[in-house]
Amino acid sequence: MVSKRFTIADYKTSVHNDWCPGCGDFGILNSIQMVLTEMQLPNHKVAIFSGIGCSGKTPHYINVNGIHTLHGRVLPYAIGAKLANPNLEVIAVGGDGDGLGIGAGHFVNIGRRNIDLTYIIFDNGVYGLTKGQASPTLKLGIKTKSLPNPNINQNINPIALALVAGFTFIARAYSYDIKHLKDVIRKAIEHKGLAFIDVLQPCPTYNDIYTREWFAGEGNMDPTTMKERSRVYKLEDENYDPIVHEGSKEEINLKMAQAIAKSNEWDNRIPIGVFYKNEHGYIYEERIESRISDYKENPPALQKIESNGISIASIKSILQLL
Amino acid sequence: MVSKRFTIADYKTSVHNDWCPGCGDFGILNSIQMVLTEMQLPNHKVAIFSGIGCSGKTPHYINVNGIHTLHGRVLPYAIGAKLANPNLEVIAVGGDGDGLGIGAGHFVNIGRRNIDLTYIIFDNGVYGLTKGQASPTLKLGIKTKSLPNPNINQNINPIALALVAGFTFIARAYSYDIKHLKDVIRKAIEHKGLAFIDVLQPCPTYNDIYTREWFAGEGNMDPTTMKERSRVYKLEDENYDPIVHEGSKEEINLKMAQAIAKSNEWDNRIPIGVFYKNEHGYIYEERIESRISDYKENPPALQKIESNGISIASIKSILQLL
Amino acid sequence: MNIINELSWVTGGPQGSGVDTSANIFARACYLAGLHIYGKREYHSNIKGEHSYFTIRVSNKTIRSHLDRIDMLVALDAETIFRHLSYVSKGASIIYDSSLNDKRLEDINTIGDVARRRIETFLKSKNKNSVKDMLDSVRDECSICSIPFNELLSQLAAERGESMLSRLTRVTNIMSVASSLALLDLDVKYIHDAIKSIFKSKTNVIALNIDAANKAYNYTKAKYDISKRFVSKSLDNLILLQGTQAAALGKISAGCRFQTYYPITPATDESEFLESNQIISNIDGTKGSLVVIQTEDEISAITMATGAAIAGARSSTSTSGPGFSLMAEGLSWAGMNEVPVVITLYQRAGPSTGLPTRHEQGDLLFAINAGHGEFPRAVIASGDVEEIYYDTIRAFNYAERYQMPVIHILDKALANSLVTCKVYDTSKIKIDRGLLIDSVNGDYKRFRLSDDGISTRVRLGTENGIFWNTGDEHDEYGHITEDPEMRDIMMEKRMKKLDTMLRDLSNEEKAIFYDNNSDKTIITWGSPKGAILDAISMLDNTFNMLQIKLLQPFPSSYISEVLSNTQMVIDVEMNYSAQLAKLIKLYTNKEVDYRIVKYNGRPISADELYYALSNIINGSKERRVVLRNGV
Amino acid sequence: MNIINELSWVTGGPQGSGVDTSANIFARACYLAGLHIYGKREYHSNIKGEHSYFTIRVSNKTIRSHLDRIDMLVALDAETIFRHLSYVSKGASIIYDSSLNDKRLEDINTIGDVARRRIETFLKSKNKNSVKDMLDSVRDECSICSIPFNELLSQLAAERGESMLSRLTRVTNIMSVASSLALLDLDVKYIHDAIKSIFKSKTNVIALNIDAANKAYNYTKAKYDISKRFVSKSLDNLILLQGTQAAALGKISAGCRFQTYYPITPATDESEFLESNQIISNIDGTKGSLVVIQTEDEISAITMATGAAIAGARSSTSTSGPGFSLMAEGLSWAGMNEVPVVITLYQRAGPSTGLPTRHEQGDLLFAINAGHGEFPRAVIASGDVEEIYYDTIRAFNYAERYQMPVIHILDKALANSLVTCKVYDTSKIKIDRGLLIDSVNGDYKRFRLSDDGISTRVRLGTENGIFWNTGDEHDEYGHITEDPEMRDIMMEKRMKKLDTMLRDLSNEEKAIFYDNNSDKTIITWGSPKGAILDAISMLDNTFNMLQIKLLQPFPSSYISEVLSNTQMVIDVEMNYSAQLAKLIKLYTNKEVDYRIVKYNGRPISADELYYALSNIINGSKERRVVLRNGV
Ligand SMILES: Cc1ncc(C[n+]2csc(CCOP(=O)(O)OP(=O)(O)O)c2C)c(N)n1
Ligand SMILES: Cc1ncc(C[n+]2csc(CCOP(=O)(O)OP(=O)(O)O)c2C)c(N)n1
Ligand code: SF4
Ligand code: SF4
Ligand SMILES: [Mg+2]
Ligand SMILES: [Mg+2]
Repeated sequence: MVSKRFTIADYKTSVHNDWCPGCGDFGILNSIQMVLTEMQLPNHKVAIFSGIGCSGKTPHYINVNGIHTLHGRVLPYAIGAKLANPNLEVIAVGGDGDGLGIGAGHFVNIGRRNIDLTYIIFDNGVYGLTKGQASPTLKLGIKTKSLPNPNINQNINPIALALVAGFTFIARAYSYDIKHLKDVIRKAIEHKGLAFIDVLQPCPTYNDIYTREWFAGEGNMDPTTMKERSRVYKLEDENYDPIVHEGSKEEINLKMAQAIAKSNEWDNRIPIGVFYKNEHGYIYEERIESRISDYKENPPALQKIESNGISIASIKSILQLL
Repeated sequence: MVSKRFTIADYKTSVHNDWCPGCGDFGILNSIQMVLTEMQLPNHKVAIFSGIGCSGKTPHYINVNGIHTLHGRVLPYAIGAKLANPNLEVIAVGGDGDGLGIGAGHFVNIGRRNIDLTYIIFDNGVYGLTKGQASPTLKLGIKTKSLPNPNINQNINPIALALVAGFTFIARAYSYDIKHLKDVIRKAIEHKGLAFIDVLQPCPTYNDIYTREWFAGEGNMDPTTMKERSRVYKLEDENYDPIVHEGSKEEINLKMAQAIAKSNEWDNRIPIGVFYKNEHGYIYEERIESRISDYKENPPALQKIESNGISIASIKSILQLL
Repeated sequence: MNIINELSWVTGGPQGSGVDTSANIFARACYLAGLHIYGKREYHSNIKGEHSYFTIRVSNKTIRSHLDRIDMLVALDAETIFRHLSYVSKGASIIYDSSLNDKRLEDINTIGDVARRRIETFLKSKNKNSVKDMLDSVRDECSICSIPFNELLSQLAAERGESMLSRLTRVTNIMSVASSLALLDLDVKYIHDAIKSIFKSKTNVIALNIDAANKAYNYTKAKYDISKRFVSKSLDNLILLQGTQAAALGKISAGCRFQTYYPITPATDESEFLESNQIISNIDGTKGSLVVIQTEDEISAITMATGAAIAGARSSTSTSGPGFSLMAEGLSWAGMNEVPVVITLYQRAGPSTGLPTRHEQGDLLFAINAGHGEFPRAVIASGDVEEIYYDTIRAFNYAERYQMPVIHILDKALANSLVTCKVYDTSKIKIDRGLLIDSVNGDYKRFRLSDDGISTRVRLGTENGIFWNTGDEHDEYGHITEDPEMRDIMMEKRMKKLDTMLRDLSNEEKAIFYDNNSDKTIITWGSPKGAILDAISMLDNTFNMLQIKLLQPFPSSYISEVLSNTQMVIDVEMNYSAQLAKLIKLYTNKEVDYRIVKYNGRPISADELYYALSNIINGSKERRVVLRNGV
Repeated sequence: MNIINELSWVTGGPQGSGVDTSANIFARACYLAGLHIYGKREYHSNIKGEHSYFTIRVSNKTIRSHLDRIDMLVALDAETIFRHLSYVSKGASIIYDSSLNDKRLEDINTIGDVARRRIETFLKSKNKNSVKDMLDSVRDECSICSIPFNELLSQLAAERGESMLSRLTRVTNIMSVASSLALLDLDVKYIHDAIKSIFKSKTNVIALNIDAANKAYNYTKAKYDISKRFVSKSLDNLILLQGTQAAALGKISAGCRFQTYYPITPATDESEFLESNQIISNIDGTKGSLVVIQTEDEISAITMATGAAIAGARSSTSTSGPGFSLMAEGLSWAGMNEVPVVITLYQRAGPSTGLPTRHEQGDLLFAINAGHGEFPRAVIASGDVEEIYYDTIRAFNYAERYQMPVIHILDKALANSLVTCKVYDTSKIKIDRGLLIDSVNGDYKRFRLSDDGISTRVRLGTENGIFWNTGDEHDEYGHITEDPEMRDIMMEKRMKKLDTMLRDLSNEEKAIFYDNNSDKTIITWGSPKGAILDAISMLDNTFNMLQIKLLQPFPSSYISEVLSNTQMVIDVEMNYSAQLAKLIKLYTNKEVDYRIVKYNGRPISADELYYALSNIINGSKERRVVLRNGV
């Protein structure tokens, strides 16, 4: 039997896409579809979960299972599905408000679990779908279009937060550099453990500060060439090594410190690429396996529980021990 | 007029204290009362907010205003009161489950605000009041008394999390070293901005791993003296300088990196004391003042809004601009 | 056209293309011309591109609702024609861009499957295809005004020396408004003034828009028959505003000085309006101020507002269904601690995310029962934009008088409708802070027992007035107790406040009875009020209407009394299960005779209600009538 | 004592001192002796030191509730005497430690102000002061057994060569149990077996406890008059367990394979029991397993459980009021997406934190109305521990059959009561997964329209069965729609499932009618069932009882039918506002004649209910009766 090769068209739906023209979300959507094609993942084995926001509509445009959940709650929904059936490929996506504002508690606490899934934040500095309020990644004092006053709050640094929370793969990408973004997403999916990608996603409608032009280098003079220089640069181009090789405490400390330092760069030079990757230590699914040895082969979602309507579970031995 | 000097008795209530004998909470309670006495703070000007847990009962034992709120929500309640009347001295207290589990979203987001209040976490590694489940600070694989299995989650590092979130004063203390704890609390209260103290608080009833004896040095041989050595040591004894002096970006990066490195120490040497302190940058109240110039003198809670039952606010000019 | 002093005007176009602005300018121009306005906005949960439209009803008399019938349709895109043509009335005018003639349904990708099939069926039945075809089919009955907007734009560009035509496309909307005014023979000065008032200090924009308006106005006047439709008088005592603004103004007047919110449609506008007006002028020359905080979520919004209320500020939060769901626990805490906090709940269509920009009144029973355990709360509902202002002030008075959370329940129809309303009479309002005291003598007990259940309250920071709060059952000081006797006493103390409230309130605060001496009474709550009153007057006042304003505690005896004199009771509300009818049954023993409900996300129009009520008059046996109009 | 085959035994002491263990051993010993048990636990929201007590009622017949009356009081501290003495019946035995004689009320700091004043008044009225004084006052009527526990302990220490007496103090509890058994002339072997069963593999602890038990048993037998109180028969078909265990066992049998929870009293025990039994033996020799996740909060608990249900697992979460409040939004999403998820809601006394370890049924209307918008859900209630097991299985069947969230509403009285109950008959239970399909042919639509509102459902990962979910209104595929027509269709599809459910279910699943051919019927739901049945039988079955099990959708027609044949309806429930009576009014038009309510945090006892019902029989005019017993 010759198995069919999936093309990118297989990962598209016919649902009308209603993002604004030029929205950075398109790049992320396309990249995800490209990675699915590259990896030839069977559509039914993938499930994309999303929060609420412009970003939250993503699953409707991708022809794999799509669960568009509640504002801020994408992670627990995704975890529930993944742990009920660890054989699913689970990707979670959502806005910066979704993930780091209302969802910050789940963001921090999923870090304690190192579950084998990928979480992508569409980081546009605003609450898009509610018309441009400041999101938690917008910096103090910045006044985007819809704000009556400059932003009164400091920003969250998603890379540093992910690190401290315990994510084991942490990256940043830029939604108009699709090739790079696609590679990063693939690495994240292939990472064994909990992966996070902060995607810089210009919102042409509401974020008039961090625009496509700004990232491309508007007003950012290279002191040597005296030409405008892209603000975004790639970590891999500077021989940055994100990988924890040995897994010693010292090495981990070092790699974390370097990642945090890098994550504080902004303005003229904004690093993208993989900041940190650590595959030492057990993932959550393995921790469950240490309690339930056949967890992966016989996960909760697939267990046989009845035969002709009769429960096959026996409670006798438990009753005896009561 | 000779003003009355407050004694510690003035800060005590007659409410029966029902914590377990030997609980670390007592040390924190006493320290708070000692600081209030030292600082001679008038009882009615102080408001202590708490979450739910054994720790949540603290306000009932202190003779200042006491608001015992909901599980995980101590911070927003405290913020609401503080911002409605910035002249109040506001202290928030609560458990590690309260603040870092269910409350983690508020913990991260209060960091964006740098409000001038003090938050103390009673860090006992367990959910005390619900009988000893693992709290978010309990380390992976540890099995305390009430757990049927070793802890399946990694822990949160509260110091690092506070740093990344944006707290500007971050310290750790130990509940059986009352003198030191008291000094740290005082510094936190006197800090201009958002202060956090992680208090190591043994729970003799449910945490049989990180006990008073363990902190005191049980099994921790000093390689030189070959005697048991306390696991807890003071940062100030090692000339650690937590203070951001100049406020440059580089200095802040450096001080944060050092604090994070220190916060990763555990097991044989556990640092207590001030990890980080930065008084540069505006506090939230000042940011409000930049919009509302008489905010402090005429705060929301104290504004006159009526005269003989007639509203004194005029809406005419707004109507004209509609 | 004749002088009929009535018009139902609709403009449609892609979300984000200026539909909203042009409708606002049209409404304001008519308002400036001395006419009454009722405007209704419909849009998708989308930022750009999906179909949105705005209905502006104009009259020289008071109007309170929209009509489905369209008297003038302004179509700047083909989609507007395809979607709305079937609602166009005989004799209507259709203003459209002549370049749209050849557009077909299949060219439009923003129409979803269901609507597409519906329109296809219609097109097939009429053998139609393109926009022109469609318009042809109504050409006999309607006046079709095709305006070459692009050409006019080019002229304008040339005149202004503007090379980039695309910089001007936005003004097409203004031109269509100007054409509308021209057809109605309303003076062009009204649109000038409206433009100035909307664009405020942006002088360049104003000039451009005025130029554009003049061009279209003149073109239209020159090309089409113009006849006067309105005779208007001056409307000095009317203001034009939206429900969210009315609520915000109410909060300012009420002395609310602390507001929290987490962005959510359709509540956000209120908070943003407050933030833009946070410095308050007091009549005594002093300044006040309102702190508005965007929180990280709605749990934080309710708890932070509660913290501020404990500190002593009049404090509130505004939200919609999903946010309110997250507030249930905080509500229960506020009830337990007798904290006066106001929640303005703007309902939208649920469940869950539902139709987040659409209409529904689906949260009544939830608002009444939200939060675990039993505690006193008040739920009050406003029926129109005028009431919103006064009720907002009442909400704070109730909250402080009875020391309990008050839910002021509104909905998207009230939030976003743009209406003329009597200027607010601030001399009518009273601020009543209840037992809030400034100084304390003797032993202070926050929860001191009293006959009516109400205790004195102090601000945090009051000398000698130290107090405790706790979500646990507590004694008079606010310290935890688990004593069964104390528990009973405290439960009874708290719940007693509901009786006190019912005893105190006037009938007018409980419900408004529009008595037409009929033996049939329509009951309702909230936004359907307008459509009902309009429909009743279309039906020669053959019905009374009872609008219930206090939903919790339910004013059983007053409502029973009113309903006891009626033969037939008809419930009208905008939800699936007729929630008010349940309360009526529960608290008055009366089974309503008819339920007219609507839950398709579109508000009830006066005309569809008119038909439904006519059917009932004519003896229809259908006891549950579902209204299904709307685009 | 005579052979009366009935006993109400109470032991009290500081929280954390072993009261719980000793009561469990006493109960188990009696159970092993062939007797029926009903045990009730009372404790503070505290870990150590506050007063806690356990009532064990023992009988040779089926019993379903506790009595306030105490026949045997075991006091290991003075507080127990001060608090409970007034409930001691004539002829009762009091076992206490003789060293307590001189203790006075003022020595005890764990008694709060209110209780203190109450006890003081009592003491003054009787001119009493110390423990001895108090006991003297009842010496004529009761048999006071003072046991020198400390002395016995010393002997024991000496015999076992244990130098640290403090290591042994814990066993005082066991000794008091042994004394109780001795007084009842029950064989000492029962306590031996009970000790073994409770301490399982801890052989040292077992030996020590058995030694201690023997010592006290023999001492008591030697010193006091012993008379046989019980004649028992073998109880092969009974098990002894708590409500949380019954629910956990139900989940295992139901095939629930994913459970989330956030710790909260009194729900946590269930999840911990599940986690301790997470490997499941199947009858076909295979193994199953149950993943139990402690989440970071209850929002995560409900949403994670929902995620697992979407993946295809039978999935649930357990919580109490405060946690349930946080689940409202997730509930609404599950309703919108037709996800079968089960919420086990253990009510406790609210509002807010309330009395977190005490009793109430205050969340019924909240459970029925929680979550914004209108969506189908089922709410079912169990009346006793036996029902809990079967109803848990039903909950999952309903959830999957009707594809909606199901709330299984219980309370602290059911959760923590320790009772003998008929061994579960697993052949009685059926697993019905509804329209869950394993493979898909053709175009798959998750929300395909159907006559009964139910669509086929697949697990995530099913070939050809890709689907979408969204909290927005959606089309048959699960993609967002804002079309008004589609909206109506989908609302009707979802709500229709409630009718389908009402049509499907048998009367027994809706309500249980205990027909005593009376013209008076008591209605109730949940835990009061036991006290009502016991009180009815004390009153010679002069009442019927109707226990409503399906609260939402409400089985109006069946309930109306049953109630139509009755003259007097008496509602009994454990909340302030008689919530069930509201549902009865709303859905059956029947105004109940009497409401017997209780809200002091203590469950209803058979004896207080007996008095209340007697008063009604005797013509009392009080329509609302508040029960106030309890310590
Ligand atoms: C509980 C709740 N509160 C508020 C909202 C309203 N809401 C919808 S989208 C959104 C913010 C979206 O911002 P972000 O998460 O950054 O996503 P973006 O639109 O920028 O992609 C909010 C607050 C909601 N849906 N649910
Ligand atoms: C919403 C909610 N969920 C659960 C609980 C139950 N609960 C009470 S205390 C507590 C945990 C306490 O642990 P921690 O915060 O660490 O405080 P500690 O008792 O250890 O001081 C929990 C989960 C609650 N009160 N409210
Ligand atoms: S509002 Fe911004 S984020 Fe949303 S679709 Fe438009 S451009 Fe994209
Ligand atoms: S359980 Fe632990 S934290 Fe709670 S009072 Fe007891 S010792 Fe302290
Ligand atoms: Mg965003
Ligand atoms: Mg703790």
